[in-house]
Amino acid sequence: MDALGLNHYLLLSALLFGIGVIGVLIRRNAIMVLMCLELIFNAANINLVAVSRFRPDLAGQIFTIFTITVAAAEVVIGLGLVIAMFRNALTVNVDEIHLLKG
Amino acid sequence: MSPSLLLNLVVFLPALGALAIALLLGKERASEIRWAANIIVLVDFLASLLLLRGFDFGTAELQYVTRLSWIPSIGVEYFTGIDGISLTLILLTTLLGSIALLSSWTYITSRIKEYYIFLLLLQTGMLGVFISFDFFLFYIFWEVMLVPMYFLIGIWGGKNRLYAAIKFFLYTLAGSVLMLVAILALYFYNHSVTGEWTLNVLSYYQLSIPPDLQWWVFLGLFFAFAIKVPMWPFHTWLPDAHVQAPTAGSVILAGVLLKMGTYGFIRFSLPILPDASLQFAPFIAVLSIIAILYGALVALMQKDWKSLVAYSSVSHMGFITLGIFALNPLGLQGGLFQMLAHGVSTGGLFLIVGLAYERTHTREIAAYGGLGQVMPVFATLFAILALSSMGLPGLNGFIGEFLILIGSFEWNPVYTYWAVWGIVLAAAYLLWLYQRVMFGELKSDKLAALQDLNLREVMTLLPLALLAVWMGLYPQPLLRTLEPPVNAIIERVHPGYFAGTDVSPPALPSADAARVEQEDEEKSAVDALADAAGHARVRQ
Amino acid sequence: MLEYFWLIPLIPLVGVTINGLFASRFIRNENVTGIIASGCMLLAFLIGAGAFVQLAGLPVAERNVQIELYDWLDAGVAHMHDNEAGVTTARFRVSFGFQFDELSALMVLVVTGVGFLIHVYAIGYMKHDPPDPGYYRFFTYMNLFAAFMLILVLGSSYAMMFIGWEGVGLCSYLLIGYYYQKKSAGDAAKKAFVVNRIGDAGFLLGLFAIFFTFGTLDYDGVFAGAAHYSAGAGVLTFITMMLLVGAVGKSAQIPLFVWLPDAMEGPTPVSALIHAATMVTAGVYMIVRSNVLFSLAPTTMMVVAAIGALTALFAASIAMVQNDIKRVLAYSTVSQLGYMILACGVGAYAVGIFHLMTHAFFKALLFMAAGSVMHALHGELDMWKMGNLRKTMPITHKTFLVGTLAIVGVPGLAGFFSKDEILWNAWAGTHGSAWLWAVGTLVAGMTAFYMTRMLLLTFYGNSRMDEHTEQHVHESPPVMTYPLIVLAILSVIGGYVGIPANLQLGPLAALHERIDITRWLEPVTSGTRAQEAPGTGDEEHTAAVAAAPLQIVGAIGEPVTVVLQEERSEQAGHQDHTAMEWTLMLISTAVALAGIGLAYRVYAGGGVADEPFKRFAAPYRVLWNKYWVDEAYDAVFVNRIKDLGRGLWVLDDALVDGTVNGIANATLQAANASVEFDTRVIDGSVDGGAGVFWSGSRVLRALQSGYVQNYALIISVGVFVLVSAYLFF
Amino acid sequence: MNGSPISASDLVALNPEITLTLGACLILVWSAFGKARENRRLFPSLALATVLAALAGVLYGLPPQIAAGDGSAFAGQLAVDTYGSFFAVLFLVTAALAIAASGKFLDDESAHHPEYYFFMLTALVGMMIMARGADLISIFVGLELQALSVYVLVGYLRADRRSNEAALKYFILGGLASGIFVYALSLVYAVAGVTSLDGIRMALGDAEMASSPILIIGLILLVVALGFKVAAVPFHLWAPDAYTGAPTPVTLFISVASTAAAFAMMMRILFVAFAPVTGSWSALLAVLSLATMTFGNVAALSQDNIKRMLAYSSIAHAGYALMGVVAGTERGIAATMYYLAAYAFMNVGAWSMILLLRRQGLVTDRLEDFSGLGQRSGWAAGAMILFLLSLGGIPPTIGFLGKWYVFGAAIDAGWAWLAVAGALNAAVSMYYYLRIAVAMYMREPSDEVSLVRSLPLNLTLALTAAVTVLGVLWATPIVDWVRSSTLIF
Repeated sequence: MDALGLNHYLLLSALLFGIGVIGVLIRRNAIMVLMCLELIFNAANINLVAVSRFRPDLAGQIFTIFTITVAAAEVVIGLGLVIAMFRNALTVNVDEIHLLKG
Repeated sequence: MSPSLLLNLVVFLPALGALAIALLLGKERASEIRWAANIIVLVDFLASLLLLRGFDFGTAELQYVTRLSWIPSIGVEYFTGIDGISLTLILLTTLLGSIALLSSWTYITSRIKEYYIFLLLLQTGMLGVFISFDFFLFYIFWEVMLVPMYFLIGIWGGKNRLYAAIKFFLYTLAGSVLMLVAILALYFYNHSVTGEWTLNVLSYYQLSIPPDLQWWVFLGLFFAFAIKVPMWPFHTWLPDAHVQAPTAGSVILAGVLLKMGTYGFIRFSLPILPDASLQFAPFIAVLSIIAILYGALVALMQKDWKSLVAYSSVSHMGFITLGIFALNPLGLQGGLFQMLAHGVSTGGLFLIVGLAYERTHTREIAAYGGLGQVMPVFATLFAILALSSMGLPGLNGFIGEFLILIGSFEWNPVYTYWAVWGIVLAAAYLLWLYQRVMFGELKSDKLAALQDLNLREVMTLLPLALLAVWMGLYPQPLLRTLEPPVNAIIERVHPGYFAGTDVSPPALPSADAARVEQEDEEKSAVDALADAAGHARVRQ
Repeated sequence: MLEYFWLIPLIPLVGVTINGLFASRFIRNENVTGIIASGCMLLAFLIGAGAFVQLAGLPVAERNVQIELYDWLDAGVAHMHDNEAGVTTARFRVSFGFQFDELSALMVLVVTGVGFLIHVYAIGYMKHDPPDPGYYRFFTYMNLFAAFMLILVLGSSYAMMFIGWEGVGLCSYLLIGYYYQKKSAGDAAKKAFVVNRIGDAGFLLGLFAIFFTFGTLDYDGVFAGAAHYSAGAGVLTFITMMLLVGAVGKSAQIPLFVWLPDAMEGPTPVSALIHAATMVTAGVYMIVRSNVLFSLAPTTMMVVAAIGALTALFAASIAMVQNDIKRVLAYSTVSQLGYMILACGVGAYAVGIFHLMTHAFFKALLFMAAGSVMHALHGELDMWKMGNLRKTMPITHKTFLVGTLAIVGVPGLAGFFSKDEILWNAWAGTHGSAWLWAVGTLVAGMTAFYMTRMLLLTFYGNSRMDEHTEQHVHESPPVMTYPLIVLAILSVIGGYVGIPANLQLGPLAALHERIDITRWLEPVTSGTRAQEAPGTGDEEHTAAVAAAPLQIVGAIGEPVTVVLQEERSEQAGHQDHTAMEWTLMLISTAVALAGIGLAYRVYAGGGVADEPFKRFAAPYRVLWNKYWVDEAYDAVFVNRIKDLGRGLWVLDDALVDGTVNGIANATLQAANASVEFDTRVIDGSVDGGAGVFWSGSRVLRALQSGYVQNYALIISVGVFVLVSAYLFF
Repeated sequence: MNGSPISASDLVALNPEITLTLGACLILVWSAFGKARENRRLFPSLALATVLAALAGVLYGLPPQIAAGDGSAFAGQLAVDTYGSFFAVLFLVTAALAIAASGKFLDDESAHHPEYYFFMLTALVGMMIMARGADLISIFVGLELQALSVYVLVGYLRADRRSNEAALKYFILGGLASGIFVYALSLVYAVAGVTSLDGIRMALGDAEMASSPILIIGLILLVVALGFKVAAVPFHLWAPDAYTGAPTPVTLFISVASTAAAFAMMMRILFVAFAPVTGSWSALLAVLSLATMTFGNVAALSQDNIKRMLAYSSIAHAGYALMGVVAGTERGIAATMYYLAAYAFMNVGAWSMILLLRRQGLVTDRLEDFSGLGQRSGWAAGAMILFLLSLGGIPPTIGFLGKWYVFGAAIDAGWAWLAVAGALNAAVSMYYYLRIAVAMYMREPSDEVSLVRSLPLNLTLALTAAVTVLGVLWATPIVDWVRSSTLIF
């Protein structure tokens, strides 16, 4: 069997992406939802890094660095919001949050 | 004052007046507001009479032209002017406007300031429609009209007013937006042909549009106009709006607003889309005849005085559309004349209803009877207006319907045969109404105690009655005013219609002609001198 | 005088203005009002008479004076329908113009003359105590009617005729409804106008057809154009048929006669003037005026004759059993109008006009005499509540007697001559036949019967009045009786203007040489003048307009046409048929006398207390109920139309509006809550299809569940759909 | 393209963003001093000053200062063009109006903190970079910067549970969208091998690359993400909740500015990078546009909560604006740009009107609060009528001119049916706008509701109202600017 090709990476990231999305859909706990969002971002990262590896081009890696940073910031904000929510609603379950509807 | 300025003044005076009232008069100063508003419209009416001075009745060209660049990048201009058609309609509007205001002197007791402001704005909107020759400008006036009328019905209307108001607004709006799309289609087609971005209606007159596109555009315009007229089966907003609206609202609605639709047909559909007009004509004729008979029959059975008059409007407007789409001079002229006649007579009939309602606070026909004994003046004026509405020779209604019928007969006698029954039915429902309301024993002591019209009320009705007689006995001035533009339109729809007659049809007004005229007006003494100098130089 | 004939229709308008505007407010004197009104009529009559004399002075060819006051309608160019006159385009223009020729002149005299007498009579008749506040209204309307009637007969084009046509209709509406407090009066008025409108609609269509065939509505132009047509042309048949519809409506012929009997709700002078003497004869006038067209449409002529004969018979039969004196007279009028139409139908137009004139005399007389009786009996109309009035009301009785004798056709009186002429032409006329004559003669008998019956029951036998009325019976004041006397005289001598051929012996022949209505009218009725009129109306117009407004347009040229030939040959025929004419005349007279005799046998001898014919239950009931025509019309037309209107109204709400308010209502009813409905109405929410959108709105908002993961799910589904859509399509 | 040193011209090009950032930091630092926090006038004026300074900077950057109206900075990361500056101006003006409108509200909610302005400014920086980014990386960063700041602003009222909920929902869905976005970018990068928009366009020049399924999937995911940002159906679901839950001034700001930013980004990406494959996204967008306006309008019909009503109406307007993008022509771009500008003014006006009303001194967002406004304050009601007419596209208002443009663009590009659908939608939408009019003019006023007194707020209303009308009567400046700004493509 020959070495791993770009497509393998793309496939992997696709799976990761899928897992992330499904996670976002089914996990009740807001924290876990955040985690799944991270998975999605990382799926993108895998693509970017793999591509920039297979066709020498730094842009992908630079992009990745930005993505990671942004993801970190995103988590921070997310946790902050979850905490604020918990203070008021005493729950972190996203399916118990539905004041706003219609 | 330059004549074109006069025209714009006539149009915008009411709006300016409204602004002035809004800024200067507090809502508690009711009587000042009343006086101010009435004086404004009266002045406006007199000013519009001045338009007759120096109007050239022999031509179809635009007159009193104002042409200013507005949004050059998309070719929108402020382009106004009038021909015979617009002139007559403007006079009708200013007259009915002032009468409507006068009629609401005591009728309206609440929120007077807003009321008069809305009425004045409405006035400007309606007048604007008749003078706009830039589609953008036209559409603006066309839509602006809706809003004040919406509030007039919605605030000062009857029990079911909100329903009627919203129905009126949305119904018309739905038509208008389709017209907007049609206008845009024309706009781009014109560009693709001439390469210039313009919404100048006159330059659209010059286009020869491929039939299929004409068909679609006509359809778009048709909905807007047919709903406004209203043609069967788009008429259902009318009875609601009329019955609910305050008297002044009904008067203006019946007198002017309905004419917008037919005006649109005449001004835009026919000259811009001649082929499609010919194509649609039979279809529209059938709708018109349905409207004529349908409206009349339904009117026959109405129990509510006002909705009876409303349905009679449906029937009369059916005559008008029939005349227009007969697409020959007699029919078209008849249609136009009937627009004016209907404005006068039906407007008057709504005033009549209003006066009765103001006294008894009911529109139930059954609640009336024997008014003739206590209100002789009222009875006489009502009789004249009713007769003019049913088209008695010697009164205005007859001229219009007669010309329409003869026009349709030229086109196809079968249509006339059916339409004529509308006249028979008109006699039936109007005379029956008159009998039930005016004849017979006095129903109650309340009726017996009714006062006859006071001077103000007579002043609202008398002009209309006199006009009805005058238009019936001596229609010639109006017909002569209408004929040149009518002939121009017919020549456009039926090229060569006038071949072999002593009539040489005038051409439709052309954009360039208007532009030239404009330049002439603007040419100042200085330029003249400069030219002279130039010539001098050439000579030596 | 002749130059000023156009004043004739305008003078009554002066009366209208004065009485209409000032009488009730400022004059406040019934006599003055009455005198003003009658004065206008008298003045009009004098001018008319003067003009008539001058006209007679002119040579035959020039006896057509025209004048155009102003251009009334000058609309635009129209394309003609294909026609044999070869007119392709024409400008539609109608000038407000009048025409004074033999026919118009005669009609003017009848209208103004009889009109004047009736006005005078009305001065007395309409006086009540307490004074009727509508008194001024009455005379205003009367003058207005006269004005329109004169426009009708003087107009120089069909359009002008139509103005008068509808105008008189209006006036009859106003006058029938004069006692508007009475519901029956209002109904009758409405009925009269609407039925007339049906006729007018036909007239209009005919008008249009005329214009698009001849390119003008002026009589001269039209008749000149007609010369291009040979008899039986389809378009002419159509035109004349349509005109006939108008005439049928106006002259109360089958099937549109129903309004006339009801019209008796109006004051008696109105019945006399409008519904006996003048307006109802407008149809006859119209046919005679258009004789050129009718003569070219044999089919129509047949129909005209048939309608005339049938109506005469039909109405007469009804009249035989009615008890209300005015109704009897009404049906008698219908029947007599049938005679006139019959005359026109057989091509004897002049005779039609002749009978129109004599009928105007004696029928007006009869009505006014009846009115005088009512006046004395406090409005009693049932002849079974009268009797033996000849003592108390001698003048009324005598005049009524004269009128009766005149109408039943006792030799020597007006009715005899005109009716006999009709019967003769029904037999021998261009379109005549034995049947028409037979019917006519039968009708003569019936007429004699019901008139005698009325005479006997009213003035002879013993009184069947109650005490109270009996004491107050009195002869009417002179202002009412003098007109009766005048008319009575006219009813006697009126006939001698048209002496039948077979009686032209001795002094009568001499008289005939001097005066003969047929000869007088011949230029019109033979269509001779029409052929002389120059070209189509158009050119003539331009001529007339170019000249001074009061220019007189005469007629010139030499008379030769097909139509004329026919007439001529017919006159030739006259001489040969003298013998036959004698026999027919004797037969008809005999029949009339038989009718009188029968009536005398049944009703004379005083003792009659009740209608003896009730024995023949079935036929009596049929006639008594006037063949149930009104009921039938109500059932078949009126109510159906009302139902239709009601139905459409429902439809309007349910269907047309329904498609608009569409599923709105549906959903609302389903969701039933009427409360909710109101709130929505108040929210102004029930509106064009709003219901649809409204419910749709609810559905869409359900998507917005508030659960963030549902949102995410929807998004993902959206993604999936889009991707798969792209990959697989 | 890598490693070129930062030149002075880069900094000049970036000056508005720099100004904003400095202003933001200044506010943050200054607020650290206890006393300053108490000062209510200070921070709003500071923020306003910053915004105006940035505005000056942008306007300075306009042609003819920029040669040829098109340049780039930071090695092609940022585009320097009139297109970008148009949107920059749009954001800044909106921000200025929002700041003017919000002060009083925050006071009454006793939540007047400097951080509010800080996040507003950072969000602004993000938006401006979204509008000017010429490279996937910078665009992504700008997007995230804007998004994260907005999350915070939405959840700004910490004590209010609805505010928290709105923020959290917005955050989760927004995070998901960002994830999809960046994943899509990665796929595009995988095919094109470059991140600069121009590079991608060149790469897509050859057919087989343009038609590769990976690119297509990437493109679709991209459209989805963009659709989410502009709240296009069916990716709009965050909008109603976020707009309703967020503090009204924030809604006012994001419903206009964020949407505009998203459109700016979308158009630049689609028209620059994916111009070669127009066929594969215009139809897609057409469907989205139709769905969006129809859904938005229909859902708004039955709302009694005015904030939700306006939220749905915002969605509908996104649908109209999309029509211009669908058209794909220069005229289309101009149309969308003008529409967004018009939308900014009328929508800011409408939302400020909600800020104007308080029921018993408390925040309120119910339809009946508008009852009888016509009698209480004719001017306020009149202004509201103007905004409503403009939103409904009735002349003479900028809203009408906007619709005129987008419909025109659609017809011009052969999307007549879309134009008809849009027109009918406009009619439908008028129905719920009229419900507000009905409340204002045909209901009796209730004493519970009162109008707040705030000069800045009234100025905002007056300004927006004036523009709403004058934008048509004196339309030429904006129109010409818009047309000249589309020259980049």
